[in-house]
Amino acid sequence: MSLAPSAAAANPPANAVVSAAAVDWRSSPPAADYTVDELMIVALSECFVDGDQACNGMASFIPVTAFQLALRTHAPDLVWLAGAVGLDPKPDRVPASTLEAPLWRNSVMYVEQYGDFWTFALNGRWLQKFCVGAAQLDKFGNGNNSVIGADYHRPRVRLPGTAGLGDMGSIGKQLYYWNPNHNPRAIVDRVDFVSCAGWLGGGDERQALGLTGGPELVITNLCVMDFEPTSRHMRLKSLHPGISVEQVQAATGFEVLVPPGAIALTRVPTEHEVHLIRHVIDPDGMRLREFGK
Amino acid sequence: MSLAPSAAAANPPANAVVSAAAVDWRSSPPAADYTVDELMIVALSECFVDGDQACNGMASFIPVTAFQLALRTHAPDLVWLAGAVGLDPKPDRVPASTLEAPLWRNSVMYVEQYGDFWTFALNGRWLQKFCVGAAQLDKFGNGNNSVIGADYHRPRVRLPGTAGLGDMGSIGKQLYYWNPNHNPRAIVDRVDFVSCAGWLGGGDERQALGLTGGPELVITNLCVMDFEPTSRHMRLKSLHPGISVEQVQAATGFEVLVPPGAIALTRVPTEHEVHLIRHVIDPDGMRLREFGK
Amino acid sequence: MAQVKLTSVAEAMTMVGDGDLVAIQNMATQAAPMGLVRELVRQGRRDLGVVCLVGGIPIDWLAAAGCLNRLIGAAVSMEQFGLCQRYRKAVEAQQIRVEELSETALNARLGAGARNLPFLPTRGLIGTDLIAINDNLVMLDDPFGGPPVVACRALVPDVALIHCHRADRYGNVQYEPTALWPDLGIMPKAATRVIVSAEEIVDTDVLRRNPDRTVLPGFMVDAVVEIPWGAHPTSFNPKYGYDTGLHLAWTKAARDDDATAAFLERYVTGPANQAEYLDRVGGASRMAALQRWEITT
Amino acid sequence: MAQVKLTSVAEAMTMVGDGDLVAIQNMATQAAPMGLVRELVRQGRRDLGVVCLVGGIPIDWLAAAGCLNRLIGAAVSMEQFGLCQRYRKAVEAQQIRVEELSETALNARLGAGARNLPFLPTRGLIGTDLIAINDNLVMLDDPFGGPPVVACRALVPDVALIHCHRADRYGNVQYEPTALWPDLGIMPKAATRVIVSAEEIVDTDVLRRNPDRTVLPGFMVDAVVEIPWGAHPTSFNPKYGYDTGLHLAWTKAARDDDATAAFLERYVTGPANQAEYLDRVGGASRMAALQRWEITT
Repeated sequence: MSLAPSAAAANPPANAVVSAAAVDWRSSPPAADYTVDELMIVALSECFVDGDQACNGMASFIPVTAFQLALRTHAPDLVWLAGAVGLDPKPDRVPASTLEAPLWRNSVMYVEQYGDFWTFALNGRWLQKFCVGAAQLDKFGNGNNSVIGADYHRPRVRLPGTAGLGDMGSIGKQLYYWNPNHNPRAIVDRVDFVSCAGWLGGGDERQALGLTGGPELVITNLCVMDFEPTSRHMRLKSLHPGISVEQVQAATGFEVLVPPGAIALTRVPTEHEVHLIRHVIDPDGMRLREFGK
Repeated sequence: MSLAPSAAAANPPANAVVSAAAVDWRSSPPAADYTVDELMIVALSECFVDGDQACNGMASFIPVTAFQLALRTHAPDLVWLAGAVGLDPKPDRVPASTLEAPLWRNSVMYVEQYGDFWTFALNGRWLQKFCVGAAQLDKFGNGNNSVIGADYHRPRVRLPGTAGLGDMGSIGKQLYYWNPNHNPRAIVDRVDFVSCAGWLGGGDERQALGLTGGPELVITNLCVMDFEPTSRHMRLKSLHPGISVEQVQAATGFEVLVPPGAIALTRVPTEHEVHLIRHVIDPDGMRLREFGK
Repeated sequence: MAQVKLTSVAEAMTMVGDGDLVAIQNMATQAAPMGLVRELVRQGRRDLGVVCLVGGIPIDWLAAAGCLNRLIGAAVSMEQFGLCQRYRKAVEAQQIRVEELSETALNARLGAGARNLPFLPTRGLIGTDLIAINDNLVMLDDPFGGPPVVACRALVPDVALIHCHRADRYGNVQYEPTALWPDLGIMPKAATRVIVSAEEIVDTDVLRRNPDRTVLPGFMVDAVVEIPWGAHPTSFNPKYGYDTGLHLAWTKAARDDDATAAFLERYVTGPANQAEYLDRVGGASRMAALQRWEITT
Repeated sequence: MAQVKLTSVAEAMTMVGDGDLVAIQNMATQAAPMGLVRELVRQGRRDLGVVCLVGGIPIDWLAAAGCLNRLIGAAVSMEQFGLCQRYRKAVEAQQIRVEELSETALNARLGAGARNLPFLPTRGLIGTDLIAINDNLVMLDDPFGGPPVVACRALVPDVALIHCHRADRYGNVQYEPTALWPDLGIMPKAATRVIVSAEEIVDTDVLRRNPDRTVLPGFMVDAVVEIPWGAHPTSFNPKYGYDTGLHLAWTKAARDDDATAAFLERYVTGPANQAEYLDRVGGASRMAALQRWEITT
């Protein structure tokens, strides 16, 4: 038995791997052959920074690839809770499911869901950003995964259900919507049913209910949109290279706000980012499943 | 890999040990040299039967010895949650603490307290009997472990605090009080402060608050008492051999109800029970600590 | 230490009656008590309600077999294998009524049921349309003057169906280290009866080696049965992965009424026992592949 | 993966300010973060509040050193070593104000604090005198028409002090299989800051071997320090038992003001670090005896 300090306490090591990755990321030139999945992943990745905790749910290839990209580039201290279960996992590669055990291989902690995960999520200090995939999303950032049709009890289409979105929209999270198939049936004037609270009816309606947080960005295969701070109406933030304002409008079920002046272009992935996505993080191309491939 | 049933599933064995113990227990004659600690343990043991779940808290040598005696005699299927932590433990002997790990050695389950133990206790189907040690106990079976004195905020004596009793008294449990030092300062007319709800002011007052369960028995070094069903006033049930009604009255801070006719005698431990207590369950005599020894 | 709860699957499932509200462990493609669910279908239960966190293929099979008339849950999805089409059609035909809850609201309803509290609060769901359509949720002011909460009424399922890695004959239930979802963490504690299938029945002394892995005490459990590979075709980490092939075969069959009936006959009602079922889904060699988490179509 | 939280005990305890409400892990003679508590006394903190489930010797030392003016908890007791006499005298002299809660009420207050809910309900305490004297408890009708509950107001301690078996430098905290009390299960999650002492700081890869034993994620933890035998003289199962001799020496000293001062000087404020403290309480040979759970007076 020893009364002396352990080696791990005495010798905090430099984190050499992280430093090397950071250098590569900063100096790498824009990629010539990136694809839109990679562009969306890079855009989402930029939203997650050191000090954040990120988690993901089902069928979330773009978020889990984005988190791993952030960890390998600008946000080495990002905390990732894979599948809302595995803390800081080391998966071999993005697997065929983002809610099965291969994603959270080699975790530091298995977070029990009922008591622990939801305590962390409700607390308000952790997991303050959440990525949302919704079947319907409206101009005020409300999400719908419940029903299509006017009557909840007589749905035209039964969607999967709100799962954790019905919580995440109401408990102060910054919401990041992603949609790889920007079309007027998915991005609509008003959702048929609010199963994830966004800016509700716009303006200060969300705030009046005592809710903090709210929708921040919408990242699609055409553009990035945010919400105008007063009206809380969806607004074009940047166009993906090669996409026009008209294409965005035609693919949207309402008139998107367009800020005056030149519209920014979404940043193109660097060669290093493309390399990481294609060859290190998701060599099997699971992210393409979100595009129906 | 096998697709066949496991041996444990295919061959449920007879429980030979339990059967042997049951035979000894039934045929053993009354012991000539029992002591009052053993008498109290046997009396408490009889309250716990097959199908019950029992748990214990701090400084509970008489309950933990009683549970183990029941398990080895009339109640082989009793479930014991040692220290409200360890399910069906196999301690070597009663240790110096009834809330430290030696008591729950070799358990089947470690029950997590916050979520699991209190869920089991609150549910209403399990752990329906609870042994209470209280600094003060009154004629309606209310317990006090909080303060002595008229003003909670200016106590004459600060007692340890209610701990789990403030719950167990209110959530439908049958309460079994034990006290190895029956005296008029401990068994009083009215407790200074109700930190464990008994029959409250007597009569149907407890029921009127929507509470089920309530105090069942009081087992002391002089006698066993129950509560008269209408008034809920404490009542003599049996005298320990050699103790008179007058001795009980003199040791009690109010007039104990005495049923008409001959008073029953508390059953004397058998030789087998004394053997189990002295030589198998508690060979170090930890139970005597409750008597200041 | 306790009563013997070990029995056969056929006997165990007679504890479920027509009309019962049945809580089913299952997270999309994970950890469903499929052996128990198939027996429910074989025994022809009707008018069942289901409680699930995120229900997958067991919900779709029960819907396809006409066993269900209501569901309380947070979602129904087979993740990569898409929506549960037979369930969806039955809901759209108003044959199944859905009480859709967020995860914290479902947890609160079950937590209140487990703890004999009339309700538990959440701050989820505020602002959504899910409160107004549900009599089991109501806004409640904070008695201390803080923000209001959503009170979620206690939910007590009639029975919970659980699958585990090992159990003893007294119903003590052990789980290997892996994800622990609320459908194991709280659902069985809320239910009036609990039926458990185990990959393996072991002697109690085996459980004593890892008391921290025991997740349900025997006194909560009414029946325990041994069903090796009992979660197939869902995954049961760390022992085995989900069966991609059988999920795909089902999603294909589910498009068509006749193919659905044939599938149910072949895989659900036809096999007389678990051994026959395992033969029909590929036997020991396929189980070995799933044990290696191979994605086999 | 996260920020480095490893620091010295002296630096860590500067995160606790005079007047703070400090949640302290401790169940009678078990599992108290004694190395952190002694540093609080050495640094001369004043007007502290304590939150504890069942506080033992750390409460008595803090009371004896004049650090406390309030306590929120279910009980204060050293079990076989009796009541905490210095704490008791301070309460009777009205120097420490006590908010006494049942275990479910304390759990509800902390649970609400952890989950950012204004309150959580319990059905404990009904009928006792503990409700009327406490502004943080109020009877509340069930909005669904069932029985009333006791609403327990959210409690957010300023800081929680925790001891664990091992941690990494990022503050990921692991616990060996043993009793898991609410002061670890919920208390640190409710607190604004969390300071952890660990028997041993290990590489993160050591934690990955048993992810099911990690009880607090690093992102919840503000500082982690290595203090071997850091729970002494309380027990820290399975590594070591409580120190009967030091508990008895304390209960004897606590009867007398001078003896109390001498005891605090010798064991609490005097030793400059954990190594000196361990020397004074018997060094390696005594720790070896405690490791065997020997009862050594």
